[in-house]
Amino acid sequence: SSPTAEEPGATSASSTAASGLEGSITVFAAASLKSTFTELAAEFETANPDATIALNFAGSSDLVTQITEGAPVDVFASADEKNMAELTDGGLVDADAPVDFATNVLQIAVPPTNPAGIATFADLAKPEVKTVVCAPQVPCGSAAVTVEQATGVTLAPVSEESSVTDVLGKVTSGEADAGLVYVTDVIAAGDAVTGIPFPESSEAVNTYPIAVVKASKSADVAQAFVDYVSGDVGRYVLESAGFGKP
Amino acid sequence: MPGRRSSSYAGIPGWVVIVAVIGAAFVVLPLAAMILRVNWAEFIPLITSESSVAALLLSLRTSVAATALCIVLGIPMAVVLARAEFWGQKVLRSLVLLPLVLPPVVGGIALLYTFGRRGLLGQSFEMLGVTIAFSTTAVVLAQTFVALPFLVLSLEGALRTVGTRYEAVGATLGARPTTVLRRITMPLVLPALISGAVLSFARALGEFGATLTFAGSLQGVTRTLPLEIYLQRETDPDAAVALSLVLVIVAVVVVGLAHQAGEFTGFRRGASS
Amino acid sequence: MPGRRSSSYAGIPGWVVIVAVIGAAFVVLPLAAMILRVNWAEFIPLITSESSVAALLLSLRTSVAATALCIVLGIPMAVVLARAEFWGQKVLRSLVLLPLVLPPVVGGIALLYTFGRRGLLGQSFEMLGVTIAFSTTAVVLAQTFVALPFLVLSLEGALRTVGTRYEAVGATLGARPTTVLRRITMPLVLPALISGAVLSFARALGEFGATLTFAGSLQGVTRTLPLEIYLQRETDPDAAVALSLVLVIVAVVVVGLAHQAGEFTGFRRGASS
Amino acid sequence: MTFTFAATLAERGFDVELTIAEGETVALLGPNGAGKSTLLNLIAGLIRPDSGRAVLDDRVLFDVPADAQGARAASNAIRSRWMPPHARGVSLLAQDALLFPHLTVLDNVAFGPRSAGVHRAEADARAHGWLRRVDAAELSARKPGQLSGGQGQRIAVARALASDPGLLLLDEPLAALDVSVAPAIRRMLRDVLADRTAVIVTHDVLDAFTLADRVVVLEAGRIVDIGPTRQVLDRPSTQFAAGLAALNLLLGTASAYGIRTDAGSHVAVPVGQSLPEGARVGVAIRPALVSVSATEPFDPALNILPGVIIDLETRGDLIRVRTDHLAADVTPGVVADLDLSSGARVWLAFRPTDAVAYLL
Amino acid sequence: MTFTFAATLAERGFDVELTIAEGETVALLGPNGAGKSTLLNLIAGLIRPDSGRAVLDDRVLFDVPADAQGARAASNAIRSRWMPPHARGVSLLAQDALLFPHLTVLDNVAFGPRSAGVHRAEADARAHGWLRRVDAAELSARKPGQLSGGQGQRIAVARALASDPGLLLLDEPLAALDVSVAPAIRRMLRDVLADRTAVIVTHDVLDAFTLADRVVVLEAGRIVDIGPTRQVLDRPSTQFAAGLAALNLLLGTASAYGIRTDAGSHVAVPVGQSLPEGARVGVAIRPALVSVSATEPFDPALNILPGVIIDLETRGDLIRVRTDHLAADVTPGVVADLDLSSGARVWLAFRPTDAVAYLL
Ligand SMILES: Nc1ncnc2c1ncn2[C@@H]1O[C@H](COP(=O)(O)OP(=O)(O)OP(=O)(O)O)[C@@H](O)[C@H]1O
Ligand SMILES: Nc1ncnc2c1ncn2[C@@H]1O[C@H](COP(=O)(O)OP(=O)(O)OP(=O)(O)O)[C@@H](O)[C@H]1O
Ligand SMILES: [Mg+2]
Ligand SMILES: [Mg+2]
Repeated sequence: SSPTAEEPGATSASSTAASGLEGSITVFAAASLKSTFTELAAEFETANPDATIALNFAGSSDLVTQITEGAPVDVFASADEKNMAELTDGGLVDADAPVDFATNVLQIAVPPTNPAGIATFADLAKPEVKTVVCAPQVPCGSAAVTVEQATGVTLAPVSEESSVTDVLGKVTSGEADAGLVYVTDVIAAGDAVTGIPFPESSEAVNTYPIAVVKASKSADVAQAFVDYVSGDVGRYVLESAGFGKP
Repeated sequence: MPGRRSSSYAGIPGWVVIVAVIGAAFVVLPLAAMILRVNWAEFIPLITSESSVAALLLSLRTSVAATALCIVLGIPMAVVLARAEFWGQKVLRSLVLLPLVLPPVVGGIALLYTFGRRGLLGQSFEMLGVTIAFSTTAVVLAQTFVALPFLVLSLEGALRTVGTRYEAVGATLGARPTTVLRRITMPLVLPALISGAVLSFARALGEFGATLTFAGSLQGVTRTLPLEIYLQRETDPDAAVALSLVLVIVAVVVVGLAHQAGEFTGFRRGASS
Repeated sequence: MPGRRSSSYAGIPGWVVIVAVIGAAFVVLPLAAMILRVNWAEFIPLITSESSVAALLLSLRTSVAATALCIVLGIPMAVVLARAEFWGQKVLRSLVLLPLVLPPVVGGIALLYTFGRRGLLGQSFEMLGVTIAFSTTAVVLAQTFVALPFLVLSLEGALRTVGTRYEAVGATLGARPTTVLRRITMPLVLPALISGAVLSFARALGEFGATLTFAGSLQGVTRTLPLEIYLQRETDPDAAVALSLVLVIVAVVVVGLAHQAGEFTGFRRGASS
Repeated sequence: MTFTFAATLAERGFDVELTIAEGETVALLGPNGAGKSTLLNLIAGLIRPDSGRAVLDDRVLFDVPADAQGARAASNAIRSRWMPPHARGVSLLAQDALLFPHLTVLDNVAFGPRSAGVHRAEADARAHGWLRRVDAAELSARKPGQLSGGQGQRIAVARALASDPGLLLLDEPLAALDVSVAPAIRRMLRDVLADRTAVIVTHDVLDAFTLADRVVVLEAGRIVDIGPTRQVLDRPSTQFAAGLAALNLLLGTASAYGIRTDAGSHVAVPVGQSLPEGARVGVAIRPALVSVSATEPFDPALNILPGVIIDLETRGDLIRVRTDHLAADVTPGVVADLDLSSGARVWLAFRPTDAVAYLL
Repeated sequence: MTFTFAATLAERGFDVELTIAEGETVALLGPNGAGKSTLLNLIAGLIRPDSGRAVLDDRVLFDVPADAQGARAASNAIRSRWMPPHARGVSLLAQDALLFPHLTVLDNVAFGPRSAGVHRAEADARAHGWLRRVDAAELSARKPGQLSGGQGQRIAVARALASDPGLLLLDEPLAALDVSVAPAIRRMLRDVLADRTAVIVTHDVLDAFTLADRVVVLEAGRIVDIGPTRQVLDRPSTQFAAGLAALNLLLGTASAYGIRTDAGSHVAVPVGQSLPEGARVGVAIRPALVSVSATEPFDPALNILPGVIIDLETRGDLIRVRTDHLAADVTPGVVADLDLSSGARVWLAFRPTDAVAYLL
């Protein structure tokens, strides 16, 4: 979506084309990476005409289940370290393979009109405010718990959702007055919500690791893609979507 | 009248049995695979944990309520679709299927658009001081929405199959339409009504996407067993599978009881009519 | 035989119509709310985008295949459940309901445990060089798994309702069980078979959770329309809703055609028998 | 309960007008497919006529003007009226027993009274009473699936009677009954129908004689004969009615010397009977009074007609010889003596005094 | 096609043994609920007996030893054999027509031949032939829902015959037929059944006379009378058979001077007839030969029995007076003269020579 991305992409294309990468790989990526990875994959293919990339998006834990059950995969990009750890523990990914390529922090999302007048993290704890968060079992939820502990504010959410998308859905529909989501989600949602940053969010930084899976049959292409994502082009595309530096 | 006494006639071609066994295996094997993976040592603590029990009880309560709502709304809908003739009937019949084809999550969004705080009807409800979202009512509504087509369609099919012959006889004996419905039509389609209700109950029990989207997920209020399972999966997929087993057992027990009750009425269509 | 000519008898109590209208509104209003929110300017580019078209075509292909598989496996299962008497029949009938009550994601996991590379059967398949998971075949299997109960249950109910009277007559005229099945039983329950197939098709078309888990989400290979919608929702919920409308339209058209075909056979049970 | 009825139904070529007086029982006779069941279903409200009107007492059962269908689309000026079946006070025993399969025999019979608002105990008592009258008291706890054909038919009769309707319609009520109960049930029906407005369809002339005040003969959807039972059956005007009454019927025209039959023969009629020359007349002769001979008998006192034997039918100790014109009942001895068999040419003779001639 | 059959079915109190010779047609008579349909269904294989064995030619249709059910659980030593209905070569016309509602009339009739593997064109041709024989050719394109009761019945007859079975079972084939077609169809059946092994259930004695070589009378699940048609019906041994044959039957014991009836009266029998004293005998008298009087006639040449009138039944130009013992056919004049009505005490008289006495 950002035409300016083509310039660094072009340089990288010229550098990798020489390596003559050939083959097709399958990338399993967290659903929140859909737009960025779709773009990156397209540019990677342009840069390496003989390489093709198939993308499979789902929740990180879904993907781990699939990989554990023998899904044909070359690269795994997780939305949190815990899921990546499951693969390294299970020996499906070399322990030193994962590379952190992006980070994400929480932001308060409110409907554009901000009906509850939210300004700070502490406002979320007011009883009349309908707050939605992620359940502690999922990354965005555990991040919220971390922030709560750091600030001493205890939230009484009306719902503990199982994914960021669900939190965002409640806010965009106006059902909830506020929700805790990632910066990237606020940006992706466009006009539908307004993001309210809060300083305490730095207490819980979420890291996205990416790694080549051991069983990969095109390890060279896979590694090239990992490098591409964690390289300049990747950084640029990810940052324009709101992700932070690892 | 051979059929009357033909309870012993049941000519089933051999190949049919073979294919049926393959079909059954297709459904039962995944269950077996699931059971094989269950870590039984963890199983008991897992299913007796507070959150699991709360989710199970909530699921049962809401599914029963949703099934009741399905019966109340579904019987009239099936009767009208099967017996009346009106313009737009076919379109309506297709529309009733909608919740089936809509990905549940989208169904939840549509419900939000309707009953949500800023939804079509929700705004009026809000003014009356009734808030549906994030309440157990929302769970029941979501489950009813996805489960209703099952009841309506299986009942409508049965109504068409039994035809109107007995109803006509009832009318000539002086029974008003309501009496005919209560004393003739419904008893005649009772097996279909029971399987429709069972289908609805099962669908309501397994409902996940629409509930998540429309009602949220709060322990004891809106977090039903499927939602609990989904969350479990984030931390431990095997635990989620184990918990699903509880859902399966509940379903099998309830379904078994329902069919038992159906047969207890002492009336088996196959043998009579 | 009043029923034979009683096509004009249809006594529907007034209150039934009222409740039916409320029920219909409950299903149709959310759809209306959805349509109201669609951004029509974005609609056309959205649904004609390459990924949407690919997803739609894949969905149609796999749903049709899954429905066919459901018919092939489901008819024998329904016949055996309705006509045979054997030990464990009730349990089996409840088990067939399983895929309905299992949250689809768990269903997907169970399928992985069975047909996955490390699964119960998957290992044997693997040795034969057949990989099922993460292929279009896997999508069809996942859809069949969740859709099969619909066909089996609605057909079984109808088989019990029509009874064995006509089948017995057929047998005394010298027809072998296969002939009886083909020329008597199936035509008699054709309306139920069609609605069962329609239900299965609709469920297969809307299937999401099991597909995502078992087959993954690869564009053109396993990413069906519901998966596409799910992914859309990550970035743009309104686009997801708009895309769902495509699903709804496809479903309504297919269902309409199926019922048309059903009536085209020129045989309407209600009027005769 | 005076009842007037007129209706047409083009699809079945049905066009009948009929009036039944209060308390009168009408027997409806006619070949298969004549429209008997159609008539009953129209009265009961189970099918709608293309046009017509029916009034029971002062209540309009239906009133469908001939052009109502066209008019309905065009304007609402011509309104058709339609009373639903349950409100008509008409009870129909259909040709199929159609007992409710999910109710016991007792509940089936009690269904009518209960629908009329009678309390359970009272309705059950009435049902028991009716079951006793059709000699089926011991079946009361069974489900219809456990009955024999004739038992089911009896329960259906009881059920129709128990609803105590203003107008009772019975479609072949005695069809499946055996000879040992049929007379008792016929007797019971006679008592019940005595002061009741009723229409009864039957193929058995005995029912018409026993139960009906008047007979209507339907053929191809139209009334071809109507009148008091005795008159229609003793002086039949159609071959069908003659067949029912087991009479030979010759149709013809009165001539100066007797009757010229449509087949071209001359038949002498009893002296003293004077029929206007050229009038259509019928001549009825009982088969028992017809004699058969292999050669043409010469006896000017007899009416003698040739015939070809179609069929010999054993009836108790007589044999009915059917020919293309007349039937004769003869003893087995005669059959043996004359060596009668199908296809043989024979001569049939009867005395003019044994025949009854009448205007049609 | 010799056929031997023996079966019991406790639930219905059914216990029958029967043998039918090749080409023989047996009429099955009996009151409602006697077990006639049960017998046919057992033969056709639609219900299973508790025990019994049936063999058609050399093929065992079923063979269920008496203790098979217990034994089956215990061991496999006693095996019961069971041939499925379609393999039996037995065609059943059930009491309900049960035409396949989704097939046209033609396809219904062609169903049997096609199931036997006959090609479509040939099967249709045969079906057309049968439809013509039951006088229903013009109905061939209709669906069963568009037929009248009697039309449906005729199609069902055609369908059963078209399957050309080794053993044909007909359950009241002529029940719903009108008088104008019944004789023709009876005639057709007679031709068809002439050299065919068949069992036909009927309530009409005419069918028995016309169609059957032998008659079986069933009562309460057991055979109470069996023999050549004439013998069973002319010398009935049960009131049921007597009722069918329209005969009066007095049962009693032969004494030195005649017969002592079970009711206690003495009846003289034709001279020359000698019956062993003390033997059970039946006396049959035709109602037409019984006279009725209001006061006790004094005529030592007559048998005179007292009676109470149950019922008067109009039959054509005679009236049947039914009493508790005997029935008499009298003219309407007699009824008027004697002022007969139900409940009146009368005297019934008949000549010894008009009665037939026989050993039971
Ligand atoms: N549903 C129908 N559609 C069209 N025609 C029909 C329908 N039902 C009956 N008919 C035709 O209408 C005519 C009258 O049928 P009806 O049943 O009234 O005859 P019926 O006098 O009762 O004969 P039966 O003595 O055989 O019972 C017949 O020719 C029949 O074929
Ligand atoms: N399904 C059943 N279960 C139990 N008893 C039955 C069942 N069907 C019939 N009977 C009983 O078995 C007996 C014999 O029935 P069946 O139908 O053979 O009589 P039938 O001689 O054909 O009489 P009909 O002349 O009335 O047709 C009857 O007493 C009947 O009530
Ligand atoms: Mg009729
Ligand atoms: Mg019977």
